[in-house]
Amino acid sequence: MSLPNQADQGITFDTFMEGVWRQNPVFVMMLGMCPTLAVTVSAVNALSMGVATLFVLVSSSLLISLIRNLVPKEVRIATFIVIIATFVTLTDYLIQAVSLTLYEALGAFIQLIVVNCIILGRAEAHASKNPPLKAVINALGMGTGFTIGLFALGATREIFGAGKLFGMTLFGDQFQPWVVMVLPPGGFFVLAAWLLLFSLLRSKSATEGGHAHD
Amino acid sequence: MNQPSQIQTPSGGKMIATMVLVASICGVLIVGAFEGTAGAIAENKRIMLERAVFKVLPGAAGVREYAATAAGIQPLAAGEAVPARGVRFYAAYDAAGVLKGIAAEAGAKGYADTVRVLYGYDTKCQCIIGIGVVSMRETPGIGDKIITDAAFLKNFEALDVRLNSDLSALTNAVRVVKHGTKMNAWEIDAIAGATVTSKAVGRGINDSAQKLLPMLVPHIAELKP
Amino acid sequence: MSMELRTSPHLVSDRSVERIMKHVVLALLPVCTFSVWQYGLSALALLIVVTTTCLATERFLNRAAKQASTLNDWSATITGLLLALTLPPAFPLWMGAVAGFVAIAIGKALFGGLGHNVFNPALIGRAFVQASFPVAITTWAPPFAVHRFSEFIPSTLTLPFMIPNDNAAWIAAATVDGFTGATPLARWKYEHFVYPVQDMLTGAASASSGETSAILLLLCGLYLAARKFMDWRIPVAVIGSAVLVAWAFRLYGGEAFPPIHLVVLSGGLVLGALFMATDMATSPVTPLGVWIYGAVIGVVTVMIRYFGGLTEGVMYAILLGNALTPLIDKYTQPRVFGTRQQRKS
Amino acid sequence: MTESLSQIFISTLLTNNFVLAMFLGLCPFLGVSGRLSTAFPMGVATMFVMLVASLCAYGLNMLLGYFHLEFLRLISYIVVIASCVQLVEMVMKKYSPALFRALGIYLPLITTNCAVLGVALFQTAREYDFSQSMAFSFGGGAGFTLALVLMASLRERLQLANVPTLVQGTALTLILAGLLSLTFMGFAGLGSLE
Amino acid sequence: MRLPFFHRAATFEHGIHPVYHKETGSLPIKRLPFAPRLIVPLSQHIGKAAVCCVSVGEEVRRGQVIATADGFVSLPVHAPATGVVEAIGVMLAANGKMVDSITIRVYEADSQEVQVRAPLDIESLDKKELLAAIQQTGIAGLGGATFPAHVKLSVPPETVIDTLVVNGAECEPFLTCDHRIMVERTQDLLRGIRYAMKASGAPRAIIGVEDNKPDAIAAIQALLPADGTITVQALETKYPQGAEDTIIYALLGREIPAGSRPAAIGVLMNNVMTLAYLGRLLPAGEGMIERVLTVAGPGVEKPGNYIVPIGTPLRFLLEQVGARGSAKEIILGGPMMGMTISSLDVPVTKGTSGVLAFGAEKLEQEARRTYACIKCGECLSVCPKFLNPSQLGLLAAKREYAEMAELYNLDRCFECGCCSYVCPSHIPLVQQFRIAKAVNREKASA
Repeated sequence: MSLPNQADQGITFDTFMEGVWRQNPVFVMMLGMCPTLAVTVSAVNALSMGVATLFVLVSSSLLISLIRNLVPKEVRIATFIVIIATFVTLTDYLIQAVSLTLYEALGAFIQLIVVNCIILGRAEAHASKNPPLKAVINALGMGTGFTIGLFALGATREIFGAGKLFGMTLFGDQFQPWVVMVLPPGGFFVLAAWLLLFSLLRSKSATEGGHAHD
Repeated sequence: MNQPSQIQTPSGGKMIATMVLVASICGVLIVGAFEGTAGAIAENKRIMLERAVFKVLPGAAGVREYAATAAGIQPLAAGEAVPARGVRFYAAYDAAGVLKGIAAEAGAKGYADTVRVLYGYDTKCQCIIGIGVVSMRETPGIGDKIITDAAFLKNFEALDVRLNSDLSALTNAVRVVKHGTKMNAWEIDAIAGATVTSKAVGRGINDSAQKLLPMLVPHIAELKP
Repeated sequence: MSMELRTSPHLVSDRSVERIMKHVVLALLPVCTFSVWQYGLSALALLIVVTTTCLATERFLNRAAKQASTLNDWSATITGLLLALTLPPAFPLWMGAVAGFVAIAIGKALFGGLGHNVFNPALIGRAFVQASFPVAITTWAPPFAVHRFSEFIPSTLTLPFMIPNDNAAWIAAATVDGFTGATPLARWKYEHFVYPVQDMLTGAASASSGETSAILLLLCGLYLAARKFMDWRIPVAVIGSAVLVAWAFRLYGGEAFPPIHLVVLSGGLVLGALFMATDMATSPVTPLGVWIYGAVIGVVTVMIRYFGGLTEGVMYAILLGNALTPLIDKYTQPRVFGTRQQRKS
Repeated sequence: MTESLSQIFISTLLTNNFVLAMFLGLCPFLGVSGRLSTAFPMGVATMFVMLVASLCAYGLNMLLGYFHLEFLRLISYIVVIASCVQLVEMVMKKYSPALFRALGIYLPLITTNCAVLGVALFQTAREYDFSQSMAFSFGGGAGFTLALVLMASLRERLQLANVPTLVQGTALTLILAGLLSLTFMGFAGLGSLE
Repeated sequence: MRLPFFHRAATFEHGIHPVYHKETGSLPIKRLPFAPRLIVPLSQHIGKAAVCCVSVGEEVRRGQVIATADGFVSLPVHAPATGVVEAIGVMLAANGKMVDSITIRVYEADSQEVQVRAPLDIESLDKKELLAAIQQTGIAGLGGATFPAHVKLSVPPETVIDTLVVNGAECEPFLTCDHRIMVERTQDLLRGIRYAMKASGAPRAIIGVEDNKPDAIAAIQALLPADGTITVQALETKYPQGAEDTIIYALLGREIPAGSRPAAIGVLMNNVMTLAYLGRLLPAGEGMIERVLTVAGPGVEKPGNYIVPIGTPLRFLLEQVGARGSAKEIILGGPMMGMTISSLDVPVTKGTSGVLAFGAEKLEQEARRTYACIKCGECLSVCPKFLNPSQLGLLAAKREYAEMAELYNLDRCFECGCCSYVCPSHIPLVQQFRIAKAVNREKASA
């Protein structure tokens, strides 16, 4: 989580893309694993969880960035956690108001966003050191990266585990779902498979001499 | 949460001020969100409850929440907790305001986790006339047949839960029997291959009915408007 | 004269990995033959498809890792045969292929191949398909059906990725008396029906293809144990502890618990104890460890059967035993010579 | 619907193991499971904190319910749990320095362990009474320790294996977790019959 | 005599049953002619090398002292043949090192009479004098350990030895020289045992002999003294029955505490060959100038047990027994613990108990494919020290040498080779352990 202090740099496209690709919280940083695996049994759940996290991430980053100069070092983390918990509670009620079905599918994992390391990590490493706009853009990137990661997992698990995507049947009635995919072992396996895919791609591009980003 | 112990730093006053500021911002946000969404959430909950109850008690048009205790029955406000040793149940009424039946929740440990179902109880035939699954984590393809298996759901079109003469327990305990061997109205024909989940449903309903009905039936008249 | 310089010992025994594995394959052949005789074409096709998939996966992953072929150590063959023997005879072939792939790829190659795996690959394959296709893996076929050598059981030939074909018509036409489609363990669990001993000895009960004849399995196991290709202590500990626990329950719990012969002869206990639990790479090496390991498997098997949601627990018990193996090994290191309390003489 | 204490305990220990079936406490599970010598104390420390957290949450929930302040539940849980961990740390340091040295370094890590907050949230959501909450948190902690110790022992063994470079690291740990999770599926339905 | 049916030989736990190839055990000992040149290293024992006391060109008589002991833990060297000192300087020894040696050109036509000192009246000597006399014989442990005999028999005053264990197990395959000695020189052996008992103060002696040598047991039994102080005990034929730990455990049921010598449990152990030579040389006042050793293996035409002068080059020895051209691997000692040599110019020394020649077939057999450890656990069930070679091997492969010593008792391994012998994956376990120990030793000394 010890990212370089970017306070003295301007806002670039990379401020956003960092979280989407290079520091993707799911596939690269392995952060926020609990919700990553628990709620990704379907694409809808995964996407909702991603968006909820994105919301908390962005709003808490904004608030933290706004009051960053007021908060004394000693109570920094405590303050951050209180702020994050506030926005999580907020999200919790919003989701209940929107759809109780979704709320029950996500269960306690909405509230567990509080202890998602990405959020506290972003607050500590970025938002508390950067102006609001930059903090928000960076948080948006991270949140988007997280959402993409969750969606990739959720979609894979739903397609294999139920033969559906967003509840729509993909392969006809006769498709045999791979139930294990929506069970806990499947969560571990699918995430491991994505990680393997990522590291395979990375090792491929490394052997082809391409460190294009650097 | 690494608050160092040296509290007497020069910025003590500032620290308190900041905390107060943060707390008040957060307080405003939370209370605002709570107040702002409370209506919608309550409405959502009501719709969900009604949908569930109407499914197990066809023909119902309105729902009221009650709690049954050894002392009798009492209405519950939305969100109000059930008194100790009490059981929550829902009274459903048709459009004309006539009592259609009673719905209550039952649950028992299934294959993976607790299987929770809502069952509809008909006061006239003293039988269960429908069930709906509230929550479960049973194996897709096997355990989740309790939602879809027509033959299984047929068990609950008229499941006998009559009370005995002194109204202390069911005349015949609800039992789950092996697939294809149902002989009596109080038996549940298990789904072949999903015996564990079937048994969980049966056990849950039996437990709930054994507890609820003896407290409820003597006072059933109080529910009729 | 050029001299060979080596360090001692200069003598080696004739034991070798290939030799051990080859004899295990040899010992499995009668079991396979019996299963084919019992279930006909479908069992044969399943054996062939699963084993071929295992071998092909092994070869493919060898190539991907740019290493020499490891097919000639026979371990992939054993995995394939064992896996096929634990599947129901009418299991769709495509699901068998999935099981074979998972067994080798996830169960073995990911850990570095033979000897490095921490779980029994065949059981990983089976556990995966059990979790994936829970219906298919509990759909049993009647043994000794009339047309078994001329027709496949319909579900065997299910198209890839499709729901298994329905066997009801075929079974009806196969004219088997009293076939209920439930295993002896399931019939006990849900009906308290006690299967006759002779049916379970001769293979006339529903089960996975290789689990039906306890006598044949024991003979094959005896051969391996006698030739020292198998650690006899493990099956003794597994079956012994299972019998002991079952006996205790029967003694104190009475008729609520099944008779002991049902515990020993039904399901995969004998197959698992002899051929799965004894997998060398995934069982402890210490003298005390193997007894503990075997006892854990036996006890957990009975516990799952008696109190769990599943009717059969051998597979999970062995996997749990595998998971416990590093711990058992670590804490049962033998007492080194010369550290015993001296006897005063 | 009242679950017996042993049912809750067995369920959270095996069937619905906190780590392997509920995905709670994954970060420390992946991070601290490299060596047995750290895994076990970490497990015990977490189990202890989970018990404390469960206790706090139970009291807090009653208090909030009494004042109808349910909307403050999350925020107060997290604050109280964090302070409790601090308090436990301080008390331990003062009265049992040996224990503090053994567990102390893990305690701050536990604050952000979602298994701890998870215990509090799930026991509230399931409306467990006091003894049920205790059984739940004890089972959860024991289950966490069990999974952690098993994983650590497996990883220690695999340190000596020729795991392909591509698979090494988190991917291997996840696959092991998946296989353990698959194994624990065998316990499904334990205690649900009769 | 026990009834064969109830006969149960004493033994230890674990160990292996290799193919023994003890065909030479029935052939009588024969004498080999002198080689034209003998190379006599000054250090053929553990301890300080002897000091040369002859010069180049000097004539030496067979049995004459040509190098004197340098202190207590050292042995004199006697001329193995009558001849002339041709050179004094470094020569290649069997362990591949260059060591100071005296090269003697043997007089071909000489009668080769042994020069002796005045015969001793051993009964009249006290302990100290006896030990000094033993030192003068130049006998080192002839089983291969080459620990000077008089040092081994000198018991510190505070230690009480209750039993002298005489090691006649000879558990290494191929080797039968101890066997023949027990059969043919039984009188010498029993005499030697009495000297050793006297020197060490041990009140009794037990001779342990593997039960595949019934003729040796019978020969000894016929000559045992009536007072029962010396007994013979049959041991199960099992490798490594003749190791210090295992034979003492088999005979007495005592374990030598890890890291200690047998004296810690009141036991002294000597090899039969050592004691037989002691019994033969001491009263006659002779020195150690020759020894009996086994020459065997598929690479030789006339395998058997031969009396070979110390310093005989192996090339000469092998020519005499008809070494086949196909012999590719020459092992000094037994096949389980012996070492291969790089050159045939190295001499026979006091510790050479056997010379084995193997051809290409054996090398082919050894060039088998190595697999990863499949954790069959067979190595644990054969290790006489109850170690865990499987885990040690896994750690060695990852170079975790420190952990091997700290957690898995690497230092207790005495390289008997049982684990390598049974390993179906053909992992060179003992070889790895040797490297690990060497690395650890180096680290400790650094």
